[in-house]
Amino acid sequence: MILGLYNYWIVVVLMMVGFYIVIAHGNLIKKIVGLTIFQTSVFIFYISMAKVDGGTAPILAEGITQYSNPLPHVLILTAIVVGIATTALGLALAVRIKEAYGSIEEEEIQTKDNLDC
Amino acid sequence: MLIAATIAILVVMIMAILRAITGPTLYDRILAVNMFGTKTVLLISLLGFVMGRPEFLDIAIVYALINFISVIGVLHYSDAKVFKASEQQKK
Amino acid sequence: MAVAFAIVRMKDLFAVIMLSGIYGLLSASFFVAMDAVDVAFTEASVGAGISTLLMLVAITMTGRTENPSRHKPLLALAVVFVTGSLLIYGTLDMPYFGLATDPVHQHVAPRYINDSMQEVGVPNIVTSVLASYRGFDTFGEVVVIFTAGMGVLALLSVVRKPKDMAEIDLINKSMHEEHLILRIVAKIMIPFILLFALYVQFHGDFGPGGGFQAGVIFAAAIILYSMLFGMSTARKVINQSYIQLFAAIGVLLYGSVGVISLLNGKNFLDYNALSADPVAGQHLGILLVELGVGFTVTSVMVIIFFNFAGRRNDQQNKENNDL
Amino acid sequence: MGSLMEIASVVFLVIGSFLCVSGGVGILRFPDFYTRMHAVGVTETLATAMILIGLMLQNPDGLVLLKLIIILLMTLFISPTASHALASAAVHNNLIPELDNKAESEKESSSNP
Amino acid sequence: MLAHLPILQVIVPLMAAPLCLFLTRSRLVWLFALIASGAAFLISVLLLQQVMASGTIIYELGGWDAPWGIEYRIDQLNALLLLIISAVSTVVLFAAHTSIKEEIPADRHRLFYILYLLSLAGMLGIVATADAFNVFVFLEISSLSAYALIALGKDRRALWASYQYLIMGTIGATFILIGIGLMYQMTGTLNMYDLSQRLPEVDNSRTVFVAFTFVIVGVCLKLALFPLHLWLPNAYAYAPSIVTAFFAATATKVAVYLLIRFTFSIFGLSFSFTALPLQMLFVVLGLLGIFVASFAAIYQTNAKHLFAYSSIAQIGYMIVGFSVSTTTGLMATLLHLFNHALMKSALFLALAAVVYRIGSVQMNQFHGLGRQMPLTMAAIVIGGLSLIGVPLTVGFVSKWYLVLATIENGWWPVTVLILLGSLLAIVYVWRIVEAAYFKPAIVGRENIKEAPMSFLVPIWTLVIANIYFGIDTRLSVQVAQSAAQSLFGVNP
Repeated sequence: MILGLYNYWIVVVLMMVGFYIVIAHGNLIKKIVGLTIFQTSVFIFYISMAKVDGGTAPILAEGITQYSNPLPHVLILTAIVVGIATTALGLALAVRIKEAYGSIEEEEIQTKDNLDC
Repeated sequence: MLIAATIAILVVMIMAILRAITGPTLYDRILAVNMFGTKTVLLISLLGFVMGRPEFLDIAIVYALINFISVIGVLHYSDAKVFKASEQQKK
Repeated sequence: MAVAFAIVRMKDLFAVIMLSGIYGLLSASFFVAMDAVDVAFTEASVGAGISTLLMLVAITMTGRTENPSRHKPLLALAVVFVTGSLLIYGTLDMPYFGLATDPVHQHVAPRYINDSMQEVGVPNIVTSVLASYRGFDTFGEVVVIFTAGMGVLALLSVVRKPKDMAEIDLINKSMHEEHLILRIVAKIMIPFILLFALYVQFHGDFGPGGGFQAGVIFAAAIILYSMLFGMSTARKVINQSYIQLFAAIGVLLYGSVGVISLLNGKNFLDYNALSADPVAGQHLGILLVELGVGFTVTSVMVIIFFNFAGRRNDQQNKENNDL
Repeated sequence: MGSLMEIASVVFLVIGSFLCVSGGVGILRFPDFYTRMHAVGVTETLATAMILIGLMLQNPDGLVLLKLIIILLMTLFISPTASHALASAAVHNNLIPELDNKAESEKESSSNP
Repeated sequence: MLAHLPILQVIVPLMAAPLCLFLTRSRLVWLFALIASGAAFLISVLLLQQVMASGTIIYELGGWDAPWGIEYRIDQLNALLLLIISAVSTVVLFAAHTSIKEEIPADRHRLFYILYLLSLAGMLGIVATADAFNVFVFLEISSLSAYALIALGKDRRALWASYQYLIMGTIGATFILIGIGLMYQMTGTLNMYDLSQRLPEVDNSRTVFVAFTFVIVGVCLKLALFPLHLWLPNAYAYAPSIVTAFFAATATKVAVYLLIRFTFSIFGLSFSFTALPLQMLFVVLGLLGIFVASFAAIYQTNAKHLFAYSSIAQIGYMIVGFSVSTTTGLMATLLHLFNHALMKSALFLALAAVVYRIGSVQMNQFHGLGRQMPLTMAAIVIGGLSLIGVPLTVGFVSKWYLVLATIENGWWPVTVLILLGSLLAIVYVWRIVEAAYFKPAIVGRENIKEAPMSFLVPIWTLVIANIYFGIDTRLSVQVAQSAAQSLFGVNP
């Protein structure tokens, strides 16, 4: 009976991998990759929530009575857009940081900042 | 039969991932990604048939296109100096 | 999953990005398996296409390798562990995966599935929910993407001098001489891609697709062109300030559909106000709105890419001048 | 007629899957980039074509058939182009085939003693 | 048109932003943005009047009824927040044209206004909506534009601060998204009102508990509550001064609003304060925040840093008031929201004027400014007094109610600690006063002039508002009280 939830557990593990990359790694680009993974796993979570056994994609067609839930799909479409927007902005910042500091490692930037103060 | 083909493709996809992870050079990885992309196209079209809604082939087309564009993009930007330098260092 | 773990371990950013591309493709296939075709569509073009490309451009500017971190990531591990186990704990009371009796499928969703054909008249339920029932969310989404475009512009745009342009041209020429075959194939492909984008744009009512996906594909075609034929050629075809205006026009188109319904005495974004017949009004509304989305997404993606690539050219120029 | 089509479709699918798997083995087992590329490039195009043709035979009507043909044409265009671009980029950036290396080093070792 | 006010509130700045791209001259864009923001302010005044007169306004977007479509639901709390945000935005924007001339390169001016308007629209959208997912979308609009705005700062540290904010903010937003997803999974609805109806049925499940935790943690990240505040000081300190003035007065307020909305309206009081030891936790964190941030503020050498830390401390006060969870406590929080917006925008605008004149906000550069820029420095002093909570300023009113609330609840130790916290405020405000008035002017800088009118007018508008609402408390107290009562009334 616990097996009914296995899907969510995989998602949780994925999320945590992404989250770990974000908080533990010092490289700015890698942090953003981690962020993408974190967000994508949240998307997977929403989508698996929408699945109905025996249902098909929510596009009306003749002879089909069981559809999956369309609402999470809509939400995730919006969320994907938000995700790419964040990624683009984050990368732009990383590029600027590289230009300004000559590095994209968190620790090096931190030490350089301390020198400034 | 469709399902058997799907499984075969899934196996190949796993192989491609392995190559992408281990691949010693940059180009191995690009190759693996490219292969993975084409296999995804196939997988999606097969899945469409397995689930009985073959009109989803649109997605497969998009995949094929995106795959092409991203391989070109990758190649274009892998020409950059940064890469060449680090690739040389490896040898 | 293996991919995700590999990403954690890798120090080589290039490999990481390749893997994240694969991760995007994988999750997209998963979405197809989960019936979310529209989402798969978007995730494929965004996760595997655009964002991988952007990351690549970014690492060509920032360098490729990651430094090994010195401090022990114990705290991070602990935080992750606590959050993870909290989530697992939360899943214990969840309704099981895939049952049709879950509360998710009970309250709001049935109306979309059962009545949207009469109320909106579009077979693709995702489109009708996206553009009509929750049209305001989508408006927000367009604005988000517009914001991102403006943000990237604010961060990365460089003022170009004509002299630089010539130099860029030179670099581009030397870079692309050997790409003859690619260019020819691309010349064949690009019109087809554009055509397909239009198909996706207008077919969104019936199959998977819609403004956002079409916009991304359209932008991808332009990006392909600019990669193969050089930035400056692409710039000649597509004027930078016009494309910014285009992004604004997309948002305004969406908004003005709403404002028109306001003027007609209905609520904001009530498409029934657009025509005497409600279903026809909905159709027209969705068409216009999707067009607005398509405009904005295309132009913002192009803006983002051009600014990244332009910045990169600029850097290279500077290096060349230094040498 | 219908059964003939089905059999043909199955045959195509089997061949396609087999080629796919062999390509997969190739990419894993071959020693260096160029040989791997060879394995993938050759099998991939054919395998894709086979599977797509197999699918076409499954459902030979209207729009679906058209889309399958489009996909097929696109793969036929794209994958050799991509392979070509990849290989030429690799050569351009001085990636030396391992087999050559080996042959040379063997030569050297055989001529040395 | 009156019926459409709720949507116009958000749409006016939202549509004005892309329109700015069509204008070419920086001055025109500024005027246009000012008009848009002013219109939003007018609308919010009208809305507040309507709400106070006739109760909650419901507006259905797209004409679809509530759980299917998205609706706007304006009650006293929203109306108050809308008023604060649009008012501060308008006043701050007034000074923007002069201030950014010095701080932002000319080719970015237009983008600055666009992003500013987007950020404003995003915040208004968060506050006005009654749909949980719509909150997320608008949250992202406002935060994406915030990241870009902060990165426009002159110092290269602005980039780094903005990046950190981006990472923290996105984690926060994703947490909120997870929480919303879990709530949706248990109830099948996204509408806030609907959620509040349906959550009690399932509120003993572990999933709802986890959903609640995630939403709260996510909001607290945005809120910069004490242990999660690390992004805030740098982001405020290195952003362009105008941006700081705007965000210090509004961004965290929106997060406080979300916290109140989620705990009181959606999850319901009884659940929120029994599921977790939330009350205890928040009191402790709030008090810790007050003390740690106040001590940190005392040791800063940069005036913007100083006030940024003081913002964190002020958030601590709001959280304490919130966690008392009585009508008076909530009222104190709301009043403090309002008052803090007034004083912080005045303070940071004054700092913007200082930056405009001397190009720095290091404390050792302040020497002698008391005589050279008397009006600006007087504004800082009054704002500082308000921070401390001296009678006749707004700071006193909200502290008074806060103390009242804790005494009502019998939390004597908390009362004492709050008063001690105010003493710390005296110390850090004094440091500025000392630097500005009791040190001789720096050699070679004797001819610094008073800030131009475009600064003085908005600064003194805010300062006078500070004093006015400190003396005549009827209006603000009445609104806060009815908002607090309505929150308790809906969910007894």
